[in-house]
Amino acid sequence: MKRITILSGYYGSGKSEISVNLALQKHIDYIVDLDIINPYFRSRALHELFKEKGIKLVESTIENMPNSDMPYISRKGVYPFIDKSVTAIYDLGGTENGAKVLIQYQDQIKDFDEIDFICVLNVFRPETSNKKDIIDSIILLEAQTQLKVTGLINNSNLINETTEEDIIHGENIIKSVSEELNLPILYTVIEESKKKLIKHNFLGEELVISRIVARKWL
Amino acid sequence: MSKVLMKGNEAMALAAIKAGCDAFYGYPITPQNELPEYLSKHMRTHGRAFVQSESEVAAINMVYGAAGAGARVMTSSSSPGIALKQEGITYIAGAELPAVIINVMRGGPGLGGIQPSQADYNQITRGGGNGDYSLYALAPESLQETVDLIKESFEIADYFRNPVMIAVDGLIGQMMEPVDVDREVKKWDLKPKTWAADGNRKDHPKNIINSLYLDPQDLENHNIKLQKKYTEMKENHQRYELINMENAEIAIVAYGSVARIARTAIEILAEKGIKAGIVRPITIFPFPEKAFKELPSSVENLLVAEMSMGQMLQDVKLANECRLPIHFYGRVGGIVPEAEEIAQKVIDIIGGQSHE
Amino acid sequence: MAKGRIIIDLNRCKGCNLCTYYCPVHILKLDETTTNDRGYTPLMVTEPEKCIACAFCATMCPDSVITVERFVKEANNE
Amino acid sequence: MNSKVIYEKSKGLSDFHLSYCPGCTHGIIHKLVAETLVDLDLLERTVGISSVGCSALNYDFFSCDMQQAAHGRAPAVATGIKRVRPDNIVFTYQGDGDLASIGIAEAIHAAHRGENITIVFVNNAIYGMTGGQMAPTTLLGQKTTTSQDGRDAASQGLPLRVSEMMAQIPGATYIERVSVHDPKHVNKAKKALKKAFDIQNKKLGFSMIEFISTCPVNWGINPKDSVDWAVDNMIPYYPLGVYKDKTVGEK
Repeated sequence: MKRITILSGYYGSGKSEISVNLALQKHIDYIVDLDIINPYFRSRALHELFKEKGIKLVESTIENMPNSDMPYISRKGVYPFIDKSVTAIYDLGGTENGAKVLIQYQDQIKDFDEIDFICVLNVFRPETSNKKDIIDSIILLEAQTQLKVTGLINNSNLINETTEEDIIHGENIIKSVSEELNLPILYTVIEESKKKLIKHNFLGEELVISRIVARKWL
Repeated sequence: MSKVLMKGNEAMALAAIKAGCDAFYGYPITPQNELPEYLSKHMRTHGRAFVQSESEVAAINMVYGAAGAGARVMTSSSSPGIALKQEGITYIAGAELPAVIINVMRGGPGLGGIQPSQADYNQITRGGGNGDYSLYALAPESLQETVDLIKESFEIADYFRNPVMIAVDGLIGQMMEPVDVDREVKKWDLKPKTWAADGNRKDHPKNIINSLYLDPQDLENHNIKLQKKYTEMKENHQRYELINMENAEIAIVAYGSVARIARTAIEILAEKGIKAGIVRPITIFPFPEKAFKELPSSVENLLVAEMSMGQMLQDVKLANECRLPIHFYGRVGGIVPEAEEIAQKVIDIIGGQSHE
Repeated sequence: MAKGRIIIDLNRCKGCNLCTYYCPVHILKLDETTTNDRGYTPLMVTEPEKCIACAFCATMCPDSVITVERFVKEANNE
Repeated sequence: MNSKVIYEKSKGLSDFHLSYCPGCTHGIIHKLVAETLVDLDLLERTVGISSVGCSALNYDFFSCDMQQAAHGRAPAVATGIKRVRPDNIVFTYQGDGDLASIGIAEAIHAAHRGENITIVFVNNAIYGMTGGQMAPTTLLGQKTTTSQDGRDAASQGLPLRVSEMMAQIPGATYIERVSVHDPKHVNKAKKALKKAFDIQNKKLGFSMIEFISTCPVNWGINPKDSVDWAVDNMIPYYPLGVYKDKTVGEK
C-alpha cells in the first residue's frame, strides 16, 4: 500500500465504507473526506470513532458544520501531500464530478510514486456494469482530475443479497478492464457476513469489510 | 432483468422512465438531487422532456400544463420545495389532472436541515394547498417497493385523475439497495384521455383544463365530485402491511424508514421475549384505518413511531377509536431513531412506565 | 351611393362608442331609444348610403359585433 | 348588386359574450389572436393558456383547446405543454399584474430557455380584475386604489418597461410592443402577432407581443377618452416598436 490512497468511483460504489475499513485495518493516519456530492452516509459522520482510533479526520465541510450542505473544501486536506511522514486515505464523492475537488490540491500533488489513485467498481451499479462503461468512466475521471488511475477495486455486491457468483461476475468484467488498461486489481472486497461463504481465490488483496458507515437496518 | 444496486434517488428516476413518464420538471434541492441529475441525462436519450425550472413553483405549473395536455408527468422535491409546489398541486387536484410528485422529506420547519424526516405528513395528507382536496399518498419502506409503487403511481394518477405523492424520507433517497426495476406492477383499467387540452381539435371537441368555478353551486358540485373520489380511495384503496402480528402484545405503527427500523426493533424485542408487531401504513392518504380493525385481541398497546413530533399520531387516534392506549416515540431534526431506542420504548410501555 | 354596409349583432353590442369614434364618415351612433337584451344602448347607422366599407368600425369593435360587406359589381352573367 | 363580406367575427372566437367592460381593448386583442391563428391555419393544433386577471375567463372565448393557469404561471404551464407537444402552437394571454408582477420570473425564464411559445402581454397600467390597484406598469403620478396620491417613484419605483427588459434576454427571439388605439395600429399589431406565431410555427423560439391596452372603468374615463389617454400617456413612456428580432439579427 502506498503512502497515499485516493478512492474514486461511481457514487454508491462503496468508497466511504472501503475508506473507513481500510483506514482502521491499515492504521492510516489521516482520512480526508472530500465527498461534496452525498448529503448522507459520509465517512465524516464517524468522527468519534476516528478520534478513538487516533485517526485524523479532514472534512470537506465548514468546520463543525457537517450538515451545512455547502461544498467547502478544507485546505487541511493538503497536509498529507506535504508531510511525507504520514499515511492518508482520500474519500472522494461519486463520479468525475465528485473527483474534481482534487484540482484544489493540484499544486501539492507532485510525487506520483507515493500515490495510489484507485477506482472502486461495483458492476451491479447500472452505470458501471460493463467493460465499455467502466473504461469510459475512468477516462472521464482522469480527464477531470488530471491524475492517472493506478489501480482498481472489485467491490461488486448487492449488499445483503451478494453471492460468491456475483463477486466472480464482477471480477470477470473488471479483469477485462484491468487487462485493457493495464491496471492491477488491488483489492477484492468481501463483506464480513459473507466471508465464510466465499471459497474463490480473488484477484488482489482480499479486503474483508464490515458495515460501519451504513447502519445495520439499511 | 436481474437486480442492480441503485441509490434511492436514481432508482426512483429510473422507475419513472420505466413507467413511461413523458416529462420531468423540477428544481434542485437536497436530498433528492440525484433524481433530476439522473433524469437530465436519461430522459433525453429516451426522447422525453426534462426541464430544470426556475423554481419549484414553475416546475409544478409545468407539470400542470403537461398533465393537462395528456402526458405522463412527474416532479420531485424535498419538504420546503414541496411547500412551494402546493400552489400548483391544488390546481392539479382542482383541475383533476394526473401527476406524480415525489417528496424526499427533510427536517423542518423553515429551511430546517438536510437530514431525513417525516415531518411533511400533515403537508401531504391534509392537502397542503388551498381547498378541499387530497393526494393519493404512498409511503414505501424499501427501494424495491419504491420502484414498484412509482411505476404503479402513474397508473393510479391516471385512474383517479388526481396527483399521487410518493412520500419517502431522505434516507430512502440516499440509501443503496438491490432492485429489480423491471418487476411487473398492477395495471389499472385506464380510459383514453379524451379530456386533454392537447391541441388536437381534429380528434375531439374543444377541451378546457380549469379549476375555476365562479358559480357557488357549480363549485360545490365539483367539490362533491372530488370527495367521491377520495371516498373511493378510502373505501377501496387503503394499503398497509401487518407484520409479526400473531399474538403480539404491542403494535408499533410506523411507515417508511421508521417501519424498516421497527423491523429490527421487533427482533431485539423477540430476543427479550417480547412479542411486538408492526402496522405499516403503505398509503398515508387514505390512512389505513382498516388495519386497526384487524389487530388481534392480544394487542394491548399501540406505539406510534415516526420522524416527526407526532403528525401521524392524530390519524392513529382516529383509526383506533379509543380502543387501545396509544404511546408515541418520535425523533426530529434529522435524527433517525435507532432500533434500540424503539425497543426500549416498548419495554418501558410494557413495564407501565410510558405515557404519551 | 353606399360602397357597402354593416350588419350589427345588436345583442352583442355593449354600446362602448369606439366604432362611432373611428367612423371616418360619421354615420354611426348609439340608438338612445332602445336597449338590447343585456341592457346596453346598441349601435345604429344614421346614413347608410354614406358607408364607404372601410371596416374601421368593425376593426375597433372589441366585441366582434359588426360584419362588413362591400358591394361588388355584378359579374358578367353566364 | 352583389356583396362580399370583408370583415366578420373570427372563427377563432367562440359564441360566448366577452366578459370585458364596454370599450375595453382586451376584446380587440382577443380577436387579433383568433384571426391570426385562423389566417395561419394553426387553430386546430393550438393550446392557449388563460391567466389570472380580467382575462381569466378567456378559456371560454377562444375556440382552441385552453388551459387555465395559476396567477403568473402561464409561461410555466405553456412550457409544460410545449415540451410534451412540440408540434402544438402554445400561447399565453397575460395581463400586466399577472406577467409583470407575480409571474415575472416565469416570463423571464421561459424567454431565457428560449421556449418556443408566444406570450400575448396586455399592458393597461393597472390591475383590472382585483379593482384598480397599482401594477408594476402603472405610470408615475397615476392614481390607483393602492397609489391614491399617484404613483411615487421614491416609494413605489418607476414603471417597468417589460418589452425592453425581455429584449435583453439572450434566449428571446422576437419582442415587439404594439398598440390597438386606432385601425392603423390594430392592423400593425396583427402583423406583429402573425410574425410571432409564424416564428413559433417555424420553431424559431420565444416571442412576446406587448399590447398597450385600456381600462376605462378603473381609469375612470370613457372608452373613447381611454384610447386617447393611452396614446397621450402610455405610448410616450412605452414606445411602440420591435425590441428584438433574432430572425433578422439582434438589435
